[in-house]
Amino acid sequence: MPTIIIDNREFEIPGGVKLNCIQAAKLAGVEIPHYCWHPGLSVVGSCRMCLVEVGSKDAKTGKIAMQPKLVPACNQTAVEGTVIVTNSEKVARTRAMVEEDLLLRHPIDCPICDKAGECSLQDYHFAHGQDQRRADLQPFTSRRRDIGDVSLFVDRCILCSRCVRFAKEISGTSELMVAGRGTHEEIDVVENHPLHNNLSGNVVDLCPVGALADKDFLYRQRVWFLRRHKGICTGCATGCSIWIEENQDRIHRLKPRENPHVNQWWMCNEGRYGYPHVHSDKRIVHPIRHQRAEGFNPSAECETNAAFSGNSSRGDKPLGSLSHEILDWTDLPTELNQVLRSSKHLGAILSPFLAVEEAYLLCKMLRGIDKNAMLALGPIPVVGEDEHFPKGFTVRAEKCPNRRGVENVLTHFTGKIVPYGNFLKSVEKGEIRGVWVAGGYKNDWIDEPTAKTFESVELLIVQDLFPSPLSERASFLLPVAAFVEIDGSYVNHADRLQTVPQAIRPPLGVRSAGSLLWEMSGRKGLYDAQAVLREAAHEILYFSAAAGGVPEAGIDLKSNLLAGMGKIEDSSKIQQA
Amino acid sequence: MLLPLTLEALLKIALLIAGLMTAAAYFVLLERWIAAWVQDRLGPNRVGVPLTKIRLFGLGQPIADGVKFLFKAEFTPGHVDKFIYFLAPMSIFAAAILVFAVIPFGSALPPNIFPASWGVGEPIQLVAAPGIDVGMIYVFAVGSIAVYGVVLGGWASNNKYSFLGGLRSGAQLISYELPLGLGILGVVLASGSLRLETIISQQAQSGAWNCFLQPLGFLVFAVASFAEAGRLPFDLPEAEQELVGGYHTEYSGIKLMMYLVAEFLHMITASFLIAILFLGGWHFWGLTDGGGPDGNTVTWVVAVLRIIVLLAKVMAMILFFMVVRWSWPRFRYDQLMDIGWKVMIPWGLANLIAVAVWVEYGDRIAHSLGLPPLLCMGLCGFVILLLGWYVATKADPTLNDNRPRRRLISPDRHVEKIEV
Amino acid sequence: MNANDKRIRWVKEPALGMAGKSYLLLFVQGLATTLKHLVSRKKTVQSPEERHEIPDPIIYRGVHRLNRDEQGRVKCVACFLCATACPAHCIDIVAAESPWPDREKYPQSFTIDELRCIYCGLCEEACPVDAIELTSLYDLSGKSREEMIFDKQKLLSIYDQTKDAEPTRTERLKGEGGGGKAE
Amino acid sequence: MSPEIALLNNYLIVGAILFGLGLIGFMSRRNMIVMFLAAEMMLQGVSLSLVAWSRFRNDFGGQMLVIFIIAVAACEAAIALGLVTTLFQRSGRLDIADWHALREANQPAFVDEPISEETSTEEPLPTLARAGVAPQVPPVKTDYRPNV
Amino acid sequence: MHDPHIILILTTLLGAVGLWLMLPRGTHRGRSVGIILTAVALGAGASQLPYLGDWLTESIFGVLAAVTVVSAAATIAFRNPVYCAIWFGLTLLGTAGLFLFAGAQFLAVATIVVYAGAILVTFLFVLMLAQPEGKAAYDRVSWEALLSAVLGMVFVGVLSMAIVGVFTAPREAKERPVAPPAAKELAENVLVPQHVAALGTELFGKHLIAVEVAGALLLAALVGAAVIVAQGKMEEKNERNAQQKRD
Repeated sequence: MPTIIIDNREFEIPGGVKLNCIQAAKLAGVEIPHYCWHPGLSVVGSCRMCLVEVGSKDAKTGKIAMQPKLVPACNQTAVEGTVIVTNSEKVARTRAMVEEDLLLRHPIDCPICDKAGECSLQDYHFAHGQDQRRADLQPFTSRRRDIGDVSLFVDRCILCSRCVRFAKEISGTSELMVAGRGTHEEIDVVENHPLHNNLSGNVVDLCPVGALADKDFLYRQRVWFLRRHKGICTGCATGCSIWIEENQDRIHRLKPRENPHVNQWWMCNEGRYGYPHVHSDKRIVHPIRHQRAEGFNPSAECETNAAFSGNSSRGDKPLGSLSHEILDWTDLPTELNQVLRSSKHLGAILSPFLAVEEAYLLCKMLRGIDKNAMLALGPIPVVGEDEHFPKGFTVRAEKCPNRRGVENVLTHFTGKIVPYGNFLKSVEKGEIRGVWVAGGYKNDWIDEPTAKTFESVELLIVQDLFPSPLSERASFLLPVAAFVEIDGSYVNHADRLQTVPQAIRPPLGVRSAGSLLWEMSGRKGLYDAQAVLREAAHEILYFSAAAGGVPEAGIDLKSNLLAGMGKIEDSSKIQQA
Repeated sequence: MLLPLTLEALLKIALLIAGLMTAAAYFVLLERWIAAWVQDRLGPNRVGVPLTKIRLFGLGQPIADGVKFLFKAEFTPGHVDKFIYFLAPMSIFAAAILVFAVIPFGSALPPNIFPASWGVGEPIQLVAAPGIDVGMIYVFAVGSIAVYGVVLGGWASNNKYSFLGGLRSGAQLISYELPLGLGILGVVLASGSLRLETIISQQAQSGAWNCFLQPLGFLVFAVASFAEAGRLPFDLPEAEQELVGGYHTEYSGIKLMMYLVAEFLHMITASFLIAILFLGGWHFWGLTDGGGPDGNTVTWVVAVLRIIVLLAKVMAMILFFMVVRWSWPRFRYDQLMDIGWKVMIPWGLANLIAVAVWVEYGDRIAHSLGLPPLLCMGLCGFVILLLGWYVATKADPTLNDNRPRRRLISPDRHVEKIEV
Repeated sequence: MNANDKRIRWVKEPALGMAGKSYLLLFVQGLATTLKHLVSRKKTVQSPEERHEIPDPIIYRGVHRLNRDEQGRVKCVACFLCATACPAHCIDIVAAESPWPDREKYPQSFTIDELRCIYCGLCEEACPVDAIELTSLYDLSGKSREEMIFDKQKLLSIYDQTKDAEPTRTERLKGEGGGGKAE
Repeated sequence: MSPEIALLNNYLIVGAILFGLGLIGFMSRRNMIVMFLAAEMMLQGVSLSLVAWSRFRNDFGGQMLVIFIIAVAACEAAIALGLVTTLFQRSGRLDIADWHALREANQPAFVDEPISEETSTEEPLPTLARAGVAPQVPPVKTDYRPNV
Repeated sequence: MHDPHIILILTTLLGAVGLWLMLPRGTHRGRSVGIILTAVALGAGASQLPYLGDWLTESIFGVLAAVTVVSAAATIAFRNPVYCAIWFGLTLLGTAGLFLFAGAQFLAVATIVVYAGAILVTFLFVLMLAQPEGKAAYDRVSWEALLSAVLGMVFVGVLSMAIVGVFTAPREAKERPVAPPAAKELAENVLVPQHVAALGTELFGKHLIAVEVAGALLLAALVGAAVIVAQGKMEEKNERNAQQKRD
């Protein structure tokens, strides 16, 4: 445990890790302002904002020798006896000078800059800058240039080169460069080679000022209106930790949340811009009961899908030969319980988009009604191949968040996983009379012929986000909450379980599957996902590590998996949460 | 004989009630005007003849107000004691009206108003119930019924503000009945009768109004009537800052109107009583002398003049009431009680004793001094007033601070003194 | 709060002198003041017929307006600062990329709920480009709540109505000192 | 019968009824103030008889006595009120049965008979629904700066 | 059924039962029956009263007496003590009216001033402060309702029978103690127009010593009441002083 001295205060930093002075000071609760340094990128020390006085203390004599010049803290490793001074007059003056220099050519267009409110330049100027501007400069607006996936406001740039380093080191695509010399230095791309890769959105987060702007978010909201909630990206099996930033139940942007075990500081564009389906007006927003009429031809009814999701008025509304009735949530759990109990030979399809708790509750409930209920995992969406990036960030081809979690729940209840195809065959044979389809897919997941298989089923309960060929054949069509609207846990491809709370409320009329199942299984009070997870952890060996709660970075379930299989593997591979 | 007398009485009652109701309505307007003028505003001046653009300085306002009160939704809050809730405003209103049975609004009319064949030989007394020997005590008795309206209304409303206001006001009214009675007693003692007509004619004969002879009694009576009428600076029953609307917080519509009209009637009663007891009633020097040996034979001119003089005095008192409302701040409740019990009652007693002494020995004292008796009595009265005021000022019972916060200050606490 | 709290400043009431205790002088003073006002000149304005005279329309806080720039376009840059400053949350802005080459951002829609507004003037203070200002129009009324939600069109039209009587702050500053220091 | 005698007769009977009702009230009621009112009612009955006799006898003596009755009633009221207030301050109730401890030594103690609860005809007073337990919400992050 | 005695006995019994039913007994049962019985008894009793010789006099007396008696019965029968007080106020008004009717003007107003204006209001005050919610449990039951009702009504019956017997039985008519006064005599003495003056002369002439004694009684009562009420407060104050000294 090396001891360092920061601002006349002794502080012990953890040993065994190489920390620079910024990180060490942060651990001690002292913030050293910086622009160009980022823990995920290489150090260049170009912004000069983190200049501090550094010295060393002789361990034997106890004498402190300071270096005569100011030193960039980002490039200075903190070792035993390092002395850092951040609050001296000299440091303050330097910081003010750096700020003044940066602001000399910075346009005063904060009112229209999207970064205003979370801008390092703004914050540091208020904290460390000078009160008065000595240069005479009229406010002007920055030049805007389209450089591909993001917009560049050229004059706002302070040339910290984070984006350039990111493109070189993390995405490995090297589209960005610093062009020009001296005061003409600008960030730019080579002609006809725009910034275009699956990680390009990260440069916006990296930019300490408003130079790089997200095209999706541009001018949509001021950042101080946004509230951020912890979330998990459901775009692929990586399960990146994210921040969900919303205002009044409307998501405005997603940002990566630092998680060293999953995504470090990054996320892919696919996930970043993968939320519009939450606010899609095609979503099913009412529980609906279908009365199947004779001579029913669902394909003719496809055109009427929109009517299901829109704000259609309550009450009976005949649609061709199909009549559907909008139900009330109050009586629905009882009614569903009744119809399930009256139906023999139950079966369920659990989509990999379900949270662990929802899957557990559904299995538990169905098995409680029918001991031999057939539980199957829904189709796993796979698109292309895994996309690997130089520093290890991977975008998975498996485009669902919780295959591992649902698989393990199913294994617990059924012993082995029933393949989707086997389930379809059973349905076709008429072995299953009542089917519960717990969907939640973001896109079309079932085609017309497959859906036709289910026509023989007496009772078809479909929970889904969007209308599908199957939903038209459902006796009960139930809406579900999207990933940002639920409390729940997901297990990613590497068996890491992460739990997040609800970020926004679902649309009016929509209840999360968890709360419906909670009520149907006769539990009292409000839906408590943590309680369900605890229960599952006590019951299912795979989840047992989650019994004591899940930390922010998630919890690794691999050890339990191994223990469950009775195998012993190299323990060095097992990461501890 | 019976028919014309009944007719006469009915006519007088009708005249009184109509006059009083109209007066109460227009005094509301007057009150608002004065309130506005004192605050440099104009006051209500819009409502005139309905359905036209004629404004008439806002003289239509009382009619509009009355119509509004009558047609307003009458809301009875839940969980009130319905019977008492309805009874309370009626009782206060009835009491306020009943007082006027013995209050004269002039002296008398010449007898020739009825045909001679009806046999009415006497002059018609301008009072609804002439010849009640206990007149003054009757006023007192009926006035004391008004307490019920306040206390019961406050209790029945099932509202703690109303309840507090009712109790507070009940205590106030009971307390101030004593100085009120003491003020009356002096006058009664001096004039030797409880009849208001006699009290007036006695003042008219001597030409010296009681306010000059018993200034202290006048002061006590005037202050007590302010308190009995619940007017500022003694309007604690409905102190808005503390008790919302006091005992009539929960009342609306016609029941509220009864309360408000009763309040104005009390003010009118008080003005009448002050005018009759202390300001000589219908008497004004050189204007209202009647003919005949006893000065009671009146002509039509004199009769009308007497009515005008009396009403003018009453009007002046009412204006005083209204101006006072905007001049002086409200007393704190403990100060109000202090003034009632520690200042007004001793003053009233002093005045009473002085009058008693004067009635017994006054003539002899005046004779020995060689001064006119009335002048002498008036001088004595003013001396007593000054003396009483000086003693009260010296003793200053109202400065006693009963507020609980005194206990909060620890003895070693440094207390700053504000320089004024 | 404890009575012995050091922060409490106990103040003793001033003692009354003989004149004060006797109340007589005070009564006379009170009556005199009342009577003086009873006969003084009245200050009421007979509203529909007479208009209230606003001494300085610049500092008066009436209905809002959205100013136009030299080319007649809305001056607002949709920075949301007025909406942020607004304590009544009555300003709603939808920003968009501007259709003009010299401007970056502009309000696609700008609505103020005049019924919710408390006319504090903080939006005027917050505006960095002097686009929103409070005029001296005080007697606005409408037949429905919807009517009182003013959109950009209406707010601009208020500017057109009032621009001659009440110059914008920018114009005033120009007129005063020829481009004085903008704050 | 002459009207004067008839009047006397009627007054005496009304007086007797008042007295009797007062008696009943004083004996049966338990609220101290109501008992006091009943006692006053008996005084009223007596006063009525006295006034009637005064008129019948054409003599002020009866009315004199009534004046003194009123005076005594006022004294009685003052003292009774004092007592009632003091007793109320001690027991918190106006119930005379609370003071059965003052009975004579050989008397049995008073046992209050159980009475059935009165069903209120009024609708119940509106009350607020019981509030739930405040949810444990993680503290909202106030800084919007990304982790740099 | 022309014997007034039988009617009076019946009236008494009816009245007793009626009053028993009306008195608070912890239940509402039979209350309306009680009201009807008492009303019947009242009517039967009233039918036995002699005619006053003049319909105006008769009706005025009838109304005043009815108000007095009915409100008196209501005073003891109502459960809510505030209502009892209000009904008693009405009794007082009725009595005052009867006083006025009998020519005792001063007593009428004095009753209202002293009883209604001061005593009753003060009691109402105490009642409202002590039981602001109205009736309490002990107001819903009485002590020995039947016994006291029978006793009281028997007392009333005996009294009225005595009164009726004295003035109706012919044999006793001869032994009538005094002759009723003539109207002229009355007008000169009890019913003089200067009623208050005559009363005052009598009071402060013939009964001066009694007045002084009554005055002394009033003073003593005032002091006594003050002492009784202040006693509790003095104890409190002493305790507080002792506490302060200890501190």
